[in-house]
Amino acid sequence: MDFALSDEQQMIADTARAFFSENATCERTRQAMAAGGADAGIDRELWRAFCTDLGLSGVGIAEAAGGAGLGLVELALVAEAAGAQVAALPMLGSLALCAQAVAAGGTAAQRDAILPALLSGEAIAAYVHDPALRAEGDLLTGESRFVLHGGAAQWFVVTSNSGAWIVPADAPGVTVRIQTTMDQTRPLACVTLTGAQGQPLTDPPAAIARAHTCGFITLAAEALGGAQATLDRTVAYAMERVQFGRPIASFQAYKHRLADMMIEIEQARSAVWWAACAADEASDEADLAVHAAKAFCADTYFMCAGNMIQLHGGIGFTWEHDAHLYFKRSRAIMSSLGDGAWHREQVATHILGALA
Amino acid sequence: MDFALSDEQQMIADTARAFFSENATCERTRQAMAAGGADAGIDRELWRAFCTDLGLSGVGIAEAAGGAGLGLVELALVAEAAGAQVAALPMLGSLALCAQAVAAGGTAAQRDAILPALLSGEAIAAYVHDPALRAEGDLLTGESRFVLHGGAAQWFVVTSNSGAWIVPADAPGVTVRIQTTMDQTRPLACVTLTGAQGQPLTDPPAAIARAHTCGFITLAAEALGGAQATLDRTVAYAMERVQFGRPIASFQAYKHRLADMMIEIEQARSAVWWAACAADEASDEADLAVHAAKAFCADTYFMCAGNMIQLHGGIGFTWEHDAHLYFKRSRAIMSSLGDGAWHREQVATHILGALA
Amino acid sequence: MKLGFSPDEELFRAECADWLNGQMSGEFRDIKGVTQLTAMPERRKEWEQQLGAHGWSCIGWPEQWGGRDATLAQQVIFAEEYAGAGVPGRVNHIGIELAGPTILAFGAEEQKQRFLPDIAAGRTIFCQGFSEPNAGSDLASVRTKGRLEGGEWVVNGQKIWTSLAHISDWIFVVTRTEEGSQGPKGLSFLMMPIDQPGIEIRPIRQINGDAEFNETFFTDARCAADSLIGAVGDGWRIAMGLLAFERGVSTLGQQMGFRNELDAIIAAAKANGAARDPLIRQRIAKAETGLRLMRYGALRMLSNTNHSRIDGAALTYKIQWATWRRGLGELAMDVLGQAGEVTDGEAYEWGTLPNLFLYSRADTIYGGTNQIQRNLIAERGLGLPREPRG
Amino acid sequence: MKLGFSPDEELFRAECADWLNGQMSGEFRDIKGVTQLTAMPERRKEWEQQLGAHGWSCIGWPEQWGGRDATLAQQVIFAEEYAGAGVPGRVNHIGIELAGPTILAFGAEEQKQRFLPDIAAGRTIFCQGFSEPNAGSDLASVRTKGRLEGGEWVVNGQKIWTSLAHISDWIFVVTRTEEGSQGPKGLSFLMMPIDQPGIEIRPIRQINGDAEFNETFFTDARCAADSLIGAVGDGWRIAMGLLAFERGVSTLGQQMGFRNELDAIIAAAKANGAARDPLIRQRIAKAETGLRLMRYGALRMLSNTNHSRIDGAALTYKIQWATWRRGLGELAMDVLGQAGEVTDGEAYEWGTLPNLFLYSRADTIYGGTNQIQRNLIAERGLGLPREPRG
Repeated sequence: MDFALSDEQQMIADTARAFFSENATCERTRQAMAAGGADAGIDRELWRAFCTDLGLSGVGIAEAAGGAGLGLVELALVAEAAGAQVAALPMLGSLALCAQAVAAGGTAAQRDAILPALLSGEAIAAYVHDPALRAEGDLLTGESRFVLHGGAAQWFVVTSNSGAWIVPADAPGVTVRIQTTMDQTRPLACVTLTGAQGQPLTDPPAAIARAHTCGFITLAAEALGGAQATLDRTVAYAMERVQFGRPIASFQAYKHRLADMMIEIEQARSAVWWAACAADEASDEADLAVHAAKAFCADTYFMCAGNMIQLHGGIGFTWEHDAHLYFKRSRAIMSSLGDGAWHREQVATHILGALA
Repeated sequence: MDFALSDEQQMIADTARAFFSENATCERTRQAMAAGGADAGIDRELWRAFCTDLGLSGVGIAEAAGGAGLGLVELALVAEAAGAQVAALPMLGSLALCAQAVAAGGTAAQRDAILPALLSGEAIAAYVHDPALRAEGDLLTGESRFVLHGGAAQWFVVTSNSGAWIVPADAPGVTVRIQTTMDQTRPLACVTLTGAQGQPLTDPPAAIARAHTCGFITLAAEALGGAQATLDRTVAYAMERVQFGRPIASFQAYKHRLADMMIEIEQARSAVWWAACAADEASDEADLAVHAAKAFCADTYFMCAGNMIQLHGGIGFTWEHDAHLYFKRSRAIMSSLGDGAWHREQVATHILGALA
Repeated sequence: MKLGFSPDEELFRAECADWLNGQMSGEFRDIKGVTQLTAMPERRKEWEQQLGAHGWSCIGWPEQWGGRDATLAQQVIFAEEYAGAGVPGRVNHIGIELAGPTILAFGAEEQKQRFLPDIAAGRTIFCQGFSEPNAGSDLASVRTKGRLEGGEWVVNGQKIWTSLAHISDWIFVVTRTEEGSQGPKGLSFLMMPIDQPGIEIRPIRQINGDAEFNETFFTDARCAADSLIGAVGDGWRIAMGLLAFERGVSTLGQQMGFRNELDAIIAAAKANGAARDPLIRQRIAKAETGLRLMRYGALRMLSNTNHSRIDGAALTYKIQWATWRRGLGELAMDVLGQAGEVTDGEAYEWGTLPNLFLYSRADTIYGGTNQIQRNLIAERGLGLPREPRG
Repeated sequence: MKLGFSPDEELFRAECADWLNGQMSGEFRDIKGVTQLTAMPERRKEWEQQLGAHGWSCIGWPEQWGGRDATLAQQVIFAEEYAGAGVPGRVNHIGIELAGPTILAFGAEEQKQRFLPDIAAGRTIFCQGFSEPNAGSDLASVRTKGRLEGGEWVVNGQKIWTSLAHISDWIFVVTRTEEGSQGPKGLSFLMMPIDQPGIEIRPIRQINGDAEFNETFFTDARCAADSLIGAVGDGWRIAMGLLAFERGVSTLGQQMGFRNELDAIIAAAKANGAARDPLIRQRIAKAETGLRLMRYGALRMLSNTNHSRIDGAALTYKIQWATWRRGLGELAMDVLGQAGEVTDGEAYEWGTLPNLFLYSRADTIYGGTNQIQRNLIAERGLGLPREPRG
């Protein structure tokens, strides 16, 4: 029992942090936000560099399946670093959801066909979850309005509550409608399947469970990174900005608000480590932990990002300032893959049994 | 349309405030708390003075029924003043619930038999509500564990969801068990009826509706008075108490906490006036208003009383200091006659329809 | 105390409703239901003039200046019917609610004659120049300078958050007219025409993609010597008085806008099933309660004729509504779910509820942040020690 | 990073459980499940001695002083099993968790020999004398005076909030030993025997009717010259070090008590149907999450061997648990409903959950109020400017 990062884990965290703060600058994020169509919200050059130069795209996927090995603690450290910069990347959808689902529940042939392209960044996959999906054999009919990076995907991993398929984006019966999304670094497309042919995964429950676990942890870790960044930036601003003849950081109410952010963030860090470590160790607590972490970290991020705007005053709600990037990302994380109330209800079900 | 107190209303408010601050001192309240048995939580001398010398016990009951006339705005002003002193009186149970129920739904004979004794303070009545009450004819079987001042009552007004009866406390089949109550100024007895003979009121719906409206408004107004008192006392303490070489009132975080109390209290005042005035005018909003006011004011009081303890530091949680009297009363108000969630659900039902 | 309206007042209500509904189904049907403050500015200036022409522009003003000497109850009724008919917000709200009342209270007779009829008629649109980049919450540290030169005031400096400056005709500006003065002393209050070479307006794009606010630069900008309201050095006193007007009857109109927003949330919740979620029901009940309490708080504040004592309802009103509305935006998004985060088309433009969510983050900042409001409440309302300046 | 326990550690767990459960079903069955800190003091002193006699009193201490040199994992395991077996809290927790570690860290060899074995054996019960009536949150303004006189320290003054002083043998006291000194300078740290004419203890009755705390008056109270820990004037440094021990492994034992409280709420909710209320379910889920995060925060803090950087988990821990537990008390009452507000019998004595509700109001006050905690976090954790003294 040792709840601290190992030297290797610390090195991964440092490497990822250095990479994203150097490369995922807000200028580049804003360029990706301004791009339209299929490239909306993706910094292609950053994605290439992340997948190939940095070589951390396969973290959390077994080497046998073509991944980099390592576990979800390491995945979380990478996601935290990306989240701190609000990086405009398809990491959540293409890697944490789709690649993980295929690695956990696909055939060897499916893995070989897809994972190298996803892990190298040459192709992007998007995750389509529709609980009401109808499958006649492997002909799929259904819709999701909220498919992350759906406009840029070559493949979709389509799941219902019990089945999982791969569907090429150019297959007959697949329609993709690009929308404008509040968080422009997280574009959501509307994907409609009308009798589209799917290639079934062999172990849908394993695929879905793994995708959701990785998705929840990735969101929680991104939220942690984002929340810490809002605190760091707001502290820096508060030391500089003078009002009423004093740096605003010297006002006690301001100090206490920042302290409240730190209190939540420290808990969020415990939550991410706990969830990732419990999942890696397949502990009994793992499912409770990932739901708890997703809900807690999303709330923390939203609170912190809202405070970032508030504590910057007028400049905080301008387009020019970065605060709104954090704020919108925090909202996107809150509503992605189940909102806080749903995740807490899952926690409650673990403790109290299902709500009749 | 004029949403200010009239001169007469202002005079009633001033009179009530002067009476309670002079007579309902915390020494006397503590004596009443220390009393055991039937007198627990009742300052008998104060009750006599309130009912006879002050003559405001009949406020909100028509003169034709033996009351003092006037309306629920005036009732609220009196309850606010009593609440500000955490006065140990059976005002809520004996007057706002029982006397109002009998005045609204009793026969002339019932009114004549009971109201003079209740309004003069010679007798006390307690309100027993049991949704699961069984009535075979007028033989009543049921129980409530939370009968306010039940140990001191000569009569019970017993209600189910549809029926209402008067039951003398000494009738066969009536058992009263005295309990210790967290708020010792609001003792709750356990009353059990086993085939006890009730005298039915003629208009149970009118009796129940009036009792609940008056009860909710009384609780809201008491909460307002209590909350304002916690703020006033905490402000006074903060100006005196020195820590770190400064009056604690000069620390911004402390100031802001007090400001937050004032913000809620001002809304609570609007809530009480609105609810009382809407009920007096039989406005369409009246039912929504009384539920909203009960929930809002109870929450406000609890928040303020909790802050009073916190902002007094160590002395705030001693028995010797009055803060716990306010705190316990605020908790008693929260849970009396339906908790906040229930009242808000009633508000939601007005807006959204019933929850299927 | 009385909440109901008299039969005469109900007649007045019918008159308001008739005229407003007639306009919104007739000549001005194209602006019905518009909520974004920057949308369709030209048509909405015409609407200002239509209001003026029919005597509905500022009914609480004296008849002499284009008003109707309306009672409080009448003003309440008009505000309710205005929003109920789906009429968009006033692009000249600064003129009607701030500049006009300030001129009425502090202006000279000839200033009243010059400005008030034109404001009432919708011919002169006003904006305000208070904040500066380094004086966001701290009006007393204003640096924009005004000096008298050749019978004119010459102004240099920069204002920020000048809402709607780009469609306004005049701006009122707090300037430092006493060289070397500090803090609240030495400030004066000037009315300046915007269309002149010395004034440049640059829009500030906001979180919601819209640009309602501006930076306004003054480079030897000029106005006539008699454009100064009150006396030289009176600026602080007048600015403080003006902020009190912000808590006037206009709050009721603002609340009717909030009513429409909450109704849109309720409709969305009923449509998508969120209305059956007990958690959402609690939050809607709280929002409804908060809105009602704002209404009755405003009526208390407006009915309070005893101005000798501190008016707690007025002092706490700004933070109350701002905090409530920010929470309303969060509720809106939670009711909508992810559907609130997408919109069709390529433009970054949002419907009423997502826009509410984004825009309302500004509510707790402009016009005195929540932090400043709490200082004011603590110091003026509770008599606690003042926050020291550095 | 690793959360699981090794097979050896699981063996140790079984050993702990065996012994503790044996005691709680055997000789000490009468104290099983007691939660109130003031209940059955004599039996619980015997329990301290039983723990000492079997080497379970302070397993993290060095073997030389009565401990077992237990690893962090073993300490975690023991704390879990201790609470899991329903063993009541330690009446000598101040001795084990504060006084002992302080003596270990700052004491002279002969002081270690004099005190540590007796503490470990449960023969010496300690309490602490930090707060004073006018120095609640402000330790630096301590006024209690100590002077050296005839080879003894003579102490005069008053302490407050001395928890369990009435059943303790020794008290450690922060005194001002340098006449005329101010603030953190000139303070010293003394160990004093309680049973002497110069020390008078008066109980303070609390909100829950119980009297755990005391006022302690010192009137020419005496202790030997070598009862001073560290050097004269070192009091501030030692007191600060001691407060750090409060965030040690003992937090895990405290958390196990919280676990029992939350479990009691869960059981009550299942019993009375509140567990089917979606609002209560959300709150229980939040409480459960908060408790888990405390556990993992504590493990982060205890696993953090890199003491050169600021430990955010440690710095935020006090306000986190205190706020959580205060909320837990409110949740408990909302689950119980009015049933939580009554108790049979005439005494003002409360069961676990109502008592939690009342007592937890103190959690956010003692040991540094939430306000003080936020100052510390802002200043030490975030580097913001210090709050000025008046």
